[in-house]
Amino acid sequence: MVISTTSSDMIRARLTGKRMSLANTLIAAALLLTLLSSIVILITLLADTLAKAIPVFESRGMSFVTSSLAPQAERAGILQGIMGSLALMGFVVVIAFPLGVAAAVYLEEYAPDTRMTRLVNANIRNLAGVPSIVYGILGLFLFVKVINGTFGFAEQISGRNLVAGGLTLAVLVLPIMIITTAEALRAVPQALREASMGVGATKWETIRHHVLPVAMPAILTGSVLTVARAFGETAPLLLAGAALSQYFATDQGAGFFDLIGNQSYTALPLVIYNFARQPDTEFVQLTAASIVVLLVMLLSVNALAIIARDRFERAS
Amino acid sequence: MTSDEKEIDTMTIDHAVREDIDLRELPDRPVLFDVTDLSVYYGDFQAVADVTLGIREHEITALIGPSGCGKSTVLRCFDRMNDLIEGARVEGTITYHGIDLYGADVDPVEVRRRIGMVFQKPNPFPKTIFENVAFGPRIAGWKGNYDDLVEETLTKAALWDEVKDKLSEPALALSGGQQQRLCIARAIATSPDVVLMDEPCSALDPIATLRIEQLMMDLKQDYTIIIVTHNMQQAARVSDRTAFFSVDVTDEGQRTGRLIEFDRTEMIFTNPTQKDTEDYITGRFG
Amino acid sequence: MTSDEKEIDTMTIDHAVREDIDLRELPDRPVLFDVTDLSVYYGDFQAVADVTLGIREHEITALIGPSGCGKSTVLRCFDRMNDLIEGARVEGTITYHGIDLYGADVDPVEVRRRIGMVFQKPNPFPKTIFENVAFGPRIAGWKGNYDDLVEETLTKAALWDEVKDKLSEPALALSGGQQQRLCIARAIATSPDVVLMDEPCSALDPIATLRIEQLMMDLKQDYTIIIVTHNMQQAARVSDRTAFFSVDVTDEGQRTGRLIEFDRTEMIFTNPTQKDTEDYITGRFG
Amino acid sequence: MTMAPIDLRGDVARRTRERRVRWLFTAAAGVSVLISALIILALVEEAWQFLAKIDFAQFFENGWFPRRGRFQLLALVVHSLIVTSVAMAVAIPFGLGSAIYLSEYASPRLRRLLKPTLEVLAGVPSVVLGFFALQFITPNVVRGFFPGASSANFLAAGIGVGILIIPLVAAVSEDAMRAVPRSIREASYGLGAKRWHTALRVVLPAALSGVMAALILGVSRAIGETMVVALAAGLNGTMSFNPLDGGLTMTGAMANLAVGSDQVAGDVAAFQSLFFVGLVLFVITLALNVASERVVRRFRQRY
Amino acid sequence: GGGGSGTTGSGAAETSGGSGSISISGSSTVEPISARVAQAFDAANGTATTVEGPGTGDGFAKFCAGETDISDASRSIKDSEAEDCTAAGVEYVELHIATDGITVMTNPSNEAVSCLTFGDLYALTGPESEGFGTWSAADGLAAEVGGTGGFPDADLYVVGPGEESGTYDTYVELVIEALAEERGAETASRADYEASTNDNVIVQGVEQNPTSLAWVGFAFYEENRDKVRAIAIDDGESGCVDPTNDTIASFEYPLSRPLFIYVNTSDLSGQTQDFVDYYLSDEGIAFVSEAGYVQLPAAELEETRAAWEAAKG
Amino acid sequence: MVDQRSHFHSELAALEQTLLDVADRCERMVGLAVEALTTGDTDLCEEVFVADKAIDATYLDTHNRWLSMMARQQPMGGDLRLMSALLHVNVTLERMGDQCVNIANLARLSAGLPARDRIIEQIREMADLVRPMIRTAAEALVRRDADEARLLPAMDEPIDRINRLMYREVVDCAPDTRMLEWATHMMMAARALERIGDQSVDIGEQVAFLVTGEFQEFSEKGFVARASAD
Amino acid sequence: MVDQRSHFHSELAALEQTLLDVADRCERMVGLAVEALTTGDTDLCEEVFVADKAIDATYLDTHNRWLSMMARQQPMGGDLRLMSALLHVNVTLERMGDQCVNIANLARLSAGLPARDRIIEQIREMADLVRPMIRTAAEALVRRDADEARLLPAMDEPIDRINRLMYREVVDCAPDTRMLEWATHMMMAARALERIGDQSVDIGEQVAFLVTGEFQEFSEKGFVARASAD
Ligand SMILES: Nc1ncnc2c1ncn2[C@@H]1O[C@H](COP(=O)(O)OP(=O)(O)OP(=O)(O)O)[C@@H](O)[C@H]1O
Ligand SMILES: Nc1ncnc2c1ncn2[C@@H]1O[C@H](COP(=O)(O)OP(=O)(O)OP(=O)(O)O)[C@@H](O)[C@H]1O
Ligand SMILES: [Mg+2]
Ligand SMILES: [Mg+2]
Ligand SMILES: O=P([O-])([O-])[O-]
Repeated sequence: MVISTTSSDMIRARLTGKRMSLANTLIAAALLLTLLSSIVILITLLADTLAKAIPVFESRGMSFVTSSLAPQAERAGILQGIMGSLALMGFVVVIAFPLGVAAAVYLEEYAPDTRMTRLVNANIRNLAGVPSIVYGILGLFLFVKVINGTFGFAEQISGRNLVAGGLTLAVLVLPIMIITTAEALRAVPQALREASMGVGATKWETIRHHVLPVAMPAILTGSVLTVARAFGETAPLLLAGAALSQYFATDQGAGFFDLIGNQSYTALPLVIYNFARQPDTEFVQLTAASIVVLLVMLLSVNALAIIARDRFERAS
Repeated sequence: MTSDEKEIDTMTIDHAVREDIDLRELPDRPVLFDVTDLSVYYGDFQAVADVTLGIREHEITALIGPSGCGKSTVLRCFDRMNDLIEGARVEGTITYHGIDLYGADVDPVEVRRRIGMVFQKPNPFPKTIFENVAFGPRIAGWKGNYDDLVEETLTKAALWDEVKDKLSEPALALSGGQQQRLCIARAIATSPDVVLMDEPCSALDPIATLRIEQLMMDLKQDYTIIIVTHNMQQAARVSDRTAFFSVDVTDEGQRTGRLIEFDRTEMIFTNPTQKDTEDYITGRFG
Repeated sequence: MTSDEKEIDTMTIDHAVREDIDLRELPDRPVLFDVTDLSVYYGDFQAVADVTLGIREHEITALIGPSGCGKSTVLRCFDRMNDLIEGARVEGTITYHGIDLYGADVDPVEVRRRIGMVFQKPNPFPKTIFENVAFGPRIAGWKGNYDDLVEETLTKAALWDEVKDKLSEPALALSGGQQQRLCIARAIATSPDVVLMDEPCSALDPIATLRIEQLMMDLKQDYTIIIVTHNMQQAARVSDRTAFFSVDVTDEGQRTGRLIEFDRTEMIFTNPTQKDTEDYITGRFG
Repeated sequence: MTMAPIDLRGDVARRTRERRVRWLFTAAAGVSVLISALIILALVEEAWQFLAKIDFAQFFENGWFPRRGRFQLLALVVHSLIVTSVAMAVAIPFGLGSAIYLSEYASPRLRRLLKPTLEVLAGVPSVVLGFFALQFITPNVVRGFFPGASSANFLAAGIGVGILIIPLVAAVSEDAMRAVPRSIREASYGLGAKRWHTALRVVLPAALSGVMAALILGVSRAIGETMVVALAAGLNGTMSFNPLDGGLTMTGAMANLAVGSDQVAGDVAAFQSLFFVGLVLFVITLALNVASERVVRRFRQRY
Repeated sequence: GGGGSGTTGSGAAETSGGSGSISISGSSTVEPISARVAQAFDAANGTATTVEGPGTGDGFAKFCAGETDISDASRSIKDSEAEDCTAAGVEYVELHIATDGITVMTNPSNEAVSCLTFGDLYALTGPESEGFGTWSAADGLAAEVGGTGGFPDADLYVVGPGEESGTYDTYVELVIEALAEERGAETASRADYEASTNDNVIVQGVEQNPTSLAWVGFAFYEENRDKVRAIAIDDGESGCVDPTNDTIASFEYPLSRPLFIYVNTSDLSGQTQDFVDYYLSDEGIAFVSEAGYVQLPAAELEETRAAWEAAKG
Repeated sequence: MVDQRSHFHSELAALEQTLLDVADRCERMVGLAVEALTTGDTDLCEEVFVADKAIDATYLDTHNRWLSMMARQQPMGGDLRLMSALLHVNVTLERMGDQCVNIANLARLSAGLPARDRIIEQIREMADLVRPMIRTAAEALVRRDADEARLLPAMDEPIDRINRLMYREVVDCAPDTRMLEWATHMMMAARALERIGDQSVDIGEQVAFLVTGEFQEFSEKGFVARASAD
Repeated sequence: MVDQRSHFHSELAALEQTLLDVADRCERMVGLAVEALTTGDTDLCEEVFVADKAIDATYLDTHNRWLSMMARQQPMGGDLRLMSALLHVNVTLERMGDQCVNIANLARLSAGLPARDRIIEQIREMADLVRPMIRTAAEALVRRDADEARLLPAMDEPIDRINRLMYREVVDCAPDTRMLEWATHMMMAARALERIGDQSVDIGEQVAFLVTGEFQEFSEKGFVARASAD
């Protein structure tokens, strides 16, 4: 018998004398370093930007957030950018959210597993990977050229309006929204559906009473992250018509049709982009300050969504 | 109803010779499901072939057999749950109260309201205990006193005493065994006349398992129960009749489930007619 | 070796009066693990209290008991797998060949090389069959003929015939039962002297389960085996000695596992000394 | 039998409602197909006209100066590849390293702290990183090592893009690694493996398909990234292989065409080249996305 | 509606229009002027004016499509653009409102270069200069095209606005076009210069590179006088002229260019009329210098006002 | 402590109850058979035969129930010991019934033959001793009382003694061949009663095993062996 | 078809083998005991007592093994029937051993008493008839041969007949009281042999049950009942 012939001392010798593994420690340290540097980058970015922005906050407080665009650095504010961005997000939410959820529900819950469905699914995943600037082209083509051209509004309507931008961004986030939602739906255990169908619920009753409520927290946090991403998008709006402007007056009396019509709009990332190319060096600080505002808005929304998701995941 | 008079137990024909054996006879209850030449396909793959058997009212019928022999597949035919599976196709007939379950004008949703199902893993809705029980009747548009209904149902499911003070707590806070009893309560809340159970105890510990088995035996007063189980001992313990399935492997390696023997449970476990059954229950099978 | 001479089986003290009973005696093998007053905590929660038992060489020792009684917790103490769990803390002593397993200078990695582990769900690495078996020796820096090693190990695990022609196919292509045997092969490839198994059959169908049980009985020629199982029948079938654990619930609802009885398996299942054990095995426990 | 004859035909209103609901959802899913069709339509028509106008040989010579009728597509592709390579050189070690650390080394508490921070990094808009690349990375990092680098250069842009995709690579690979069941890790530890053995020889190979997919997605994202390169890589249309030079990438060229004074009414071919480059980009990223999907599907492990 | 249209009144003119909108698009160069004027005008009148600066060409495209009321331009309308306007029935008036100077500049430390002729510029930045890596490499070409040459043997680092900008167009038109046509070369700058959409990046490039050569709008130079040094330009007639307000206003500085606004007169609303009135008023025109450009001499301003009065009819 | 297998346990209790009933019937059968034997009332024999048929039927049914429960319920521990004991008890009771039939048959054979009062008295005495044994065995089972079961060997003692000494009475009958024939029948009947006593002890042994988990013969079983020890 | 429970099945086979060995020993014990009885060689009695001790030990051990296997292996179907049959066989063989002890005891009691050749012959004949029955029963078990088992009642017939008629021989001894005492001993021995025959039939019944799954008594068991049918 192997064991009884091995003396206890030999076994002790093998088991003990802990070998500190250098390789182990080194690898762990190196890996932690990579992770920390990613975070250091984020902090550097924030610090660098903040440093440049401080003069603005010192001299103007938050008033530049509440003022409108102006050609003069000392007067210029980003209110219109923020409002524009929020309005765009409104479009995104109103259009992409219901459409995305509905499409995902179809694909996850209804669609038979046919070639066609697989194709549609592949198509959506691919759309999610299409560079945003290509969506800009779509926006340019569709909302600026086709809608105007086709429907003959060219006379009254500049294509470069909020609707065009909003639709472009909505279309941009739609595939991501569908994927997020589909993932959330997939995470709902099949057992729950079977349970519901098993007591005689129809498909729609099952979805409405069980699947959607269970998936909703995940759908919502996913959507918030998606919308936040759209908030920071710049490139498609360059093509799809947000104003790169030093000044435009927002017409207080403008109605919905004015929005569709000639009302100009801009978005916060574009304001930043535009500030940065102004000759006045004070605009550089203003750019930094605007970036700080953008980051604070985005990162806090992101952080909230991420924390919410984390909570939700841990709860379930 | 003619199906009652019909001789359904084809597997017992060659038992006729030993009809004299004085086993405790089961009362001769009417046949509820009459399954004739049932075959189920998943796409091109024939999962189950030519199953013929009769499920009698107020009995517990167990389906046993090696993994992949099609127990779940057959079970899910009884409430048309297979409809939910892409590409699943059913041949042969299953009548229920004499009505062809797969008839053109039968609405599967309606079928499932009358035939409850309990699954392998306890799967309560992530709602309150109360709402779990009330859901089925609610969507069926039942008008009545829900408080009474829930109490009655939970009592039947041997759960009332344990949960009566926390009906509005989330069902997921219950233990596994309690959850499974809740699922049984949920299944019987719509007053089905059949409860199907697919390995209802395989996720439970032995104590919870015994409770569920007890419950099943209590429930057969009111319901007809069909249970799929991997656990021969369980089938032996709880069921009145047992259907033993096995797998035929063709030369091309296609594995098709077949009903080998269907008989009173004690016959299956003490003295099966088929060698395959004997080999399976004594562990000589591989 | 002193531990061999020591009386370890504290639970059998009050059996002394029936020492005359002519049960088939087990050979009196030396004690390999000597567990004394073992308590395990997860953070503040005491999962297991004051376990004292002795595991003998070349026996199969089964740990049984209701869910949550700490079977897995105790098992994982034997190869210090609990070290991997945040906040797990062990009190009392476990000696292995007389060496304190939790001694300051004991390297858990080395411990695990000598004490193999097989888990509930078959968990082969997503590599080839060959590489699964070769992994342990490889990382231990073993130099030798790997072909021979793999053949020998797989043969011991009763898998060689089934896989010899597909050693370089992915292990995940095997059936569940084959995967579990592969996991056993992997565990014994490093020539441990102990194999720990935590509910190794709970994910398998009855046929695969029986094969694994057979294998365990074959393996005890070469290894000492400790198995945790939910399945009393399984413990009854395969083990030489059985430790029955139960849960004490304090007034504050804290649930702590305790060793109730440790004895030869047939004693536990035919004639346990403790009422709790009797109640558990006869299903009178709740 | 005492039961009344039973009716299994079900409720007509209920079935009608089901049909309607289903139809609604189907229509919604149809929109995604419509979008793809429109994207292709938008790109193809003008791109086709562009192709009809120019000489094929132009793609390989003379730089990319669309307003001068010079369309060296090759330069854009080469520049895109340089930026992407730099980006991946940043993202692979940092992204993968972070992923391995998070999934294999970090304690749950640390992980709960670090992972969201990493994800927050993913929320930084590209326009911000563009300025960061231009105004911080170039002067402080690139010029620090290579004082002769152009004020707009591929290196800085690549680093910026790399930073942008670190969270993506990290998140997707970490997901893949965490999808490797705990039981497989335990198996490894159970055999006496050390942590790095387990991480690098068991978990990483097991998650390889997911990790590969993450990297391909990263490449796709890097190629498609616009604002960072538009801001930090400059406008030079002359082909250069030197990462310290600046120049137009495919996306940079498109952005530049988009913001120019002659965006709409300029040289017709120049305007149409925008669509053409868009199409090329679309096809490349499509291919990459399909590839990533294939990789995942082909090598997905069923544990 | 008509309102007071004082061309010289103090304070922004009041119009009766109340809310309404004027849309201005076009040159990004002119945008800072129009933006300031619009800002003041809106503030006084409660109107909503939009000023965008996508570029001169883009501005004309919209203008001639009737989408805008006023188009800013850093060059005169091209024939093709004029045809579009005509085709769409858009009539307009061109108003010269300010002057800009394209400033050629280098790093303050690059003392070897202080004045360049058009020939020198052609040799350093023209189409034929492609590939010149040092200043002195352009010596030969400079000699050919009548430049002074004699450049230092230092790295040549050319930075400038991208081809999409009006500033680039103007530079090519003023400095390169004539010589290029004469020599049968392409009417464009060398391709291998470092281009940027962001003029601040150009300034930054010059600042960071001791032997750089760049051109930007005068306003950018003015903002960055401490970081860069302007190079005097010699068009061959006037001798070396430094860019200053005066030399630019008088077009003495060879790289001076007029800045215009084009006003749609076929669809002239009262508001637009009032806006232009205000633009050309003393108060309005003062924004030119605030925006960093050079005001017109009085005489020329009067010419512009006259042209406007005439157009109003 | 909730019984998680109440159905099984009630089934088990029912099985036990059946056997207790059988024991009761056996006891009464002993009375009937001995009555028939000692009074020559052969009508009573018929009753015994009928009762035995019933016991045989119950025996078979119980055996099948036992098998079925074994297969279906896989008892362990005390339940298993009870099952095993019940199987023994079932056989033993059936054999008791058979012994009663033997006595009844002997009664028929003996009818009309000259009898001898002393022997009849002894037979009666044996019957009076044996019937309480059956009752005691059944009670011990019901009460799970090993001590009560352990009384049985002592109760069996006098029966054995009477049985052992009876051959002397038989020999005394020798001169009258018909009476001798009758006497040998009586000896066989005594032997049957003695067996029933032994069988009661067997049941007692099963009870002791059931309760203690240890199986021990209460005493040497060979009736002659005990005789030699006497 | 691979046996997935070979350990259990070899354990089961071993159990069966033990009982077959016991049957073998019983058969030899019958020979020894009858030899002792008919030759008066009381030394042989000792051998019988020793053999019975061994059988008793085996009986207890087998019972415990049986219980342990029942608890541990939960046999079903044929295995369960075999287990149940083996439990019966175990008891039956132990009782056979006891009967041999009885005979041996009778041999000791009878030593020195006057004997009668006819009775001795009859006893020998019975022994010669009974020993093949034990062998047949064991063989039927080994071969799972119900037909062979069904031969046993017929083999039992002549034994019963001899037993039944023996009382006449006993009566013939009446005049000589010592011989009569001897004869009654012989009658008891004959009764013991007859019981061994019956027990062999019992084993045969268990074999038939094992093979067919149906339990049927081969015939009425009461020895006197059969007598009346005669
Ligand atoms: N949705 C499905 N699509 C295709 N094949 C399926 C599907 N479900 C089951 N099968 C196949 O049909 C056969 C029968 O499956 P089924 O689940 O009914 O077996 P089972 O007897 O319930 O097995 P188990 O005991 O493992 O649950 C198997 O070969 C299985 O692989
Ligand atoms: N990682 C952990 N952290 C905290 N508590 C734990 C952990 N693992 C187990 N426990 C607790 O310790 C107790 C014993 O758990 P353990 O898994 O050992 O039980 P078990 O007997 O194996 O149960 P089961 O049969 O359900 O596997 C339980 O109360 C369990 O909730
Ligand atoms: Mg199944
Ligand atoms: Mg466990
Ligand atoms: O915007 P531009 O003045 O350069 O046309």
